Amino acid sequence: MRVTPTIRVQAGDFDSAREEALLTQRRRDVGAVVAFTGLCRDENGTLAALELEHYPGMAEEEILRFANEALLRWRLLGLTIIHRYGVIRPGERIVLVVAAARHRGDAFAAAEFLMDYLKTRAPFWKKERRIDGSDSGWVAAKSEDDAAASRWER
Amino acid sequence: MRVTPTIRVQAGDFDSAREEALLTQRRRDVGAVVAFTGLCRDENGTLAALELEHYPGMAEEEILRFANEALLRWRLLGLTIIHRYGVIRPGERIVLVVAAARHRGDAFAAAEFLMDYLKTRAPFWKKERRIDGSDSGWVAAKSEDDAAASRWER
Amino acid sequence: MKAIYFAWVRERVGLSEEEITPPREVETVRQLVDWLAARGDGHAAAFANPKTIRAAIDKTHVAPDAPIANAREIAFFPPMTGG
Amino acid sequence: MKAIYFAWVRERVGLSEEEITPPREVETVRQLVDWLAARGDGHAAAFANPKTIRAAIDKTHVAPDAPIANAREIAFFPPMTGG
Repeated sequence: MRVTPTIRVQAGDFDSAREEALLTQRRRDVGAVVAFTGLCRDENGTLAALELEHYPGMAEEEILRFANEALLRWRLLGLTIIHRYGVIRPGERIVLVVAAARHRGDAFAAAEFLMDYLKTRAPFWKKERRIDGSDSGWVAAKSEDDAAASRWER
Repeated sequence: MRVTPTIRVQAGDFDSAREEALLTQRRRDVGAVVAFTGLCRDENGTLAALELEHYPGMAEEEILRFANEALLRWRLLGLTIIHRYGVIRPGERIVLVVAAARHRGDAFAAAEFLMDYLKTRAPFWKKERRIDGSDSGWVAAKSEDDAAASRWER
Repeated sequence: MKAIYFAWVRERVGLSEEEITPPREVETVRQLVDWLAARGDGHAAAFANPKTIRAAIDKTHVAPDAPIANAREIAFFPPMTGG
Repeated sequence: MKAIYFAWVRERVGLSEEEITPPREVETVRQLVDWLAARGDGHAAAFANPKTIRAAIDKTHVAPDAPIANAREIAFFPPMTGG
């Protein structure tokens, strides 16, 4: 049975429990669900908010491309990816990946693969706004994120 | 800051969203949360329920041992493990592992490590009860689970 | 010391737990398994294939050559199938 | 064709998007970057280091040597920092 991934790019928050329930309810074949939530972090207490810019249209298309790649590589029974844009404050959710499968290995691998690709290939850009009103500029891409994504190349 | 894992072995169900919220609320340093849920699966429609037997006392101690090992190996900010026992029907939840960290790699690795160890080292045993009333016996340990757990040895 | 049994070991032995007093020459987990297997038909069935039996002393996994001298509680069970 | 800009490329150019009509000899993404850089100070600042610029044609990532002949929309942006 072909799995259709659910993909949403939205300004508002999401409800992880509801998304997980939608993937598992009324079925008896799901044995493993991995839900990854990425949050806005502020370690030194100076961040007021992230401003997440995205490329409308391409963001959804690119995420769908990764999702379909994940469905080819692993045996999944359900897949949901939600990525927010706009102003996001410390402690708030940014991204959700939920992978449902018979077996845990597929769910873990697919969720980790998707996060590595979202970090490096989905057209989103983060700008940091400081609490003193200054803008500390655009977050630079990290070489460790590129390395993480390149693990999956083949 | 030392992280104290939350470990519960219980007959009743759990609320993953609540457990996740407890690990992230009122803090700004968590960037990644991985929540693994294991469910009772029934692929051919003949399973009435699993009966999960456990070794009271040892189950909690053994899970705490793995949890502390995970806290040594990865940089975690929070860790919750809940394992149910008793009668569990298809579609119902069996186990929850939630790992919170600054970075996603730590959260993914810790959750996967803990699941591999729970499968092979935590004193729980599953018996299958069929819908025709028969009892198809105790679930056999799988060599692929042993292989998964042995990945983490060092 | 107390012997406790889980899963099919418990079902075959026919008991959840029992008090045992093995003789002094029974020194290791492996020797205790052989000694228990001789207690009756149920025990014999449970311990027929010692390779499939795991043991814990005072709630900690132990190997077959572990000494039992100071054990208060020794548990026998099949390979675990949690998670 | 339409050129659209994101993040600091947009800020430096000073525009979110613009209609452009590059001459026929501008055949690849790399050549278009050089052509755009000559449009003014903002463009020059945005495209000063072409290695840090990524491009997409009609919402698909492309390499610097990709042909632009059939593009309707070409986007320029820094390396992505989503997730």
